[in-house]
Amino acid sequence: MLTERYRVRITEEKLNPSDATDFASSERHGATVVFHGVTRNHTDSRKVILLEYEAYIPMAVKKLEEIASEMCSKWDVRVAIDHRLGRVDIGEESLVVAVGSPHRQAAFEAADYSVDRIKQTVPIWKKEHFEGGEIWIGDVDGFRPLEQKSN
Amino acid sequence: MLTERYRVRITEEKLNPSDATDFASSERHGATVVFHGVTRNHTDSRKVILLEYEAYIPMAVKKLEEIASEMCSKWDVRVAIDHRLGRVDIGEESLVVAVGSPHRQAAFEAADYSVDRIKQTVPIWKKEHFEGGEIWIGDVDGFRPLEQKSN
Amino acid sequence: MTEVTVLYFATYREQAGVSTERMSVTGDRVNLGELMRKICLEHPNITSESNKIVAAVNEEYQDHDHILNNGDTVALIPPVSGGCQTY
Amino acid sequence: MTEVTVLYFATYREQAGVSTERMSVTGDRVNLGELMRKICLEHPNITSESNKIVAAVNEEYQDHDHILNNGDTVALIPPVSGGCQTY
Repeated sequence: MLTERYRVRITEEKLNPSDATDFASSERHGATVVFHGVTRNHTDSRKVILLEYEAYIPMAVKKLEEIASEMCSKWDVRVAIDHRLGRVDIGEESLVVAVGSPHRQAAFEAADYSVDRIKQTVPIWKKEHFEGGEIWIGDVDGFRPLEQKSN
Repeated sequence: MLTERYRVRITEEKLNPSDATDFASSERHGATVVFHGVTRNHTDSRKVILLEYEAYIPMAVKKLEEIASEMCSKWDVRVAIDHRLGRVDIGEESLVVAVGSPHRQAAFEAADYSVDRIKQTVPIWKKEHFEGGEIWIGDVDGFRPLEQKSN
Repeated sequence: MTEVTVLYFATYREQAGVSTERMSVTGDRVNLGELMRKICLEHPNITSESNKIVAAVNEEYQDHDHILNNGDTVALIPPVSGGCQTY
Repeated sequence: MTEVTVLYFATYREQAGVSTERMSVTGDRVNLGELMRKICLEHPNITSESNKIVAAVNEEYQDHDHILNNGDTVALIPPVSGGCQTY
């Protein structure tokens, strides 16, 4: 049963938020919160052209599953997490997290939490292509790989 | 310009979350948070058959616009709020709030806030049809009509 | 003499058995509270005490000491419950 | 003699100029830290200090005192940045 309460996907295809929303929903639920992480046209004052995502795929899937499983044990939720790889243009989604729950507060909390956790442990990287260059973005402070080793 | 940052709709049609999401998005945005309020098959131990929504439509539109405008003044967001009226079956949406922002925390906070505010001031009511009866649901404690009169 | 349109919604609509009606109150500076008392007398099935009823005048919530004008639209507003089932 | 497969991603892949390679370290109980030192010697374009590199062994993050086994897959993991642009 536990494994049916979440699903994670890593794909080069455009993400489909309504598919994730459908997975997260249930007749028991009164609320679904869907987070869309989208390529933005700027970072501080840099003009962004596109983002390019790369992953250590099998480990990224494993870490996303750990996060989804953790969400399901902390809250009464169903969870779908989809992450896109490759080139993601301005306005397109790189991440969709759909969280359904009987109660809206659980859905909000779990969705917010998932985005934090993804930035802490999941081996996915992005290269920002901006006007005048490109750079790998890494959040040295946010990266907390060993915090959850015991899972 | 301000009026283009939000839109509200009250309708008897099925809600279309991706349309609301599109309205809330912008090339400047890195995040969109979409809240779906859905008819659930139970309230405590009552088995719910369907919900039926009624509104004082012109005043409800005005109050929703006040809430959306308030969100836009508190956070750097774009907002779409859609509320459905009439019969809403189990699993169908009665409310969709889409909030786009350059920053995800603003999007989460504003979305969460909007649902609280809708329950405080917007003249929309639901009748719950459950096995064995029907009842108008009203949140006497949450209802705060005069709090925001000065707007 | 102050004449207003009264709107009833949800519980109040079912209890009053009417969704809209014209109503007149004698007097020059009639306030919202007086109108509510009259409504409760005319619609004894309304179970709320008149001084507890929340009302809007011309689509804006008002206190019971708000003075009514001829032609105002007054709506009786039960506790609201839009949004979603869950808190 | 411990032989492992090494995977490079993102910055490390570009700095090393290779995405995967086999690597052997002499000795019986070789730990992850020793492998990182060897990698940094062989790939001087890697700008991180070897003791600061985060690595995973068989898809699980490990400390540098973790002992390697023959056939392990070791991945050098730059600070991650999945999800979205915004914090």
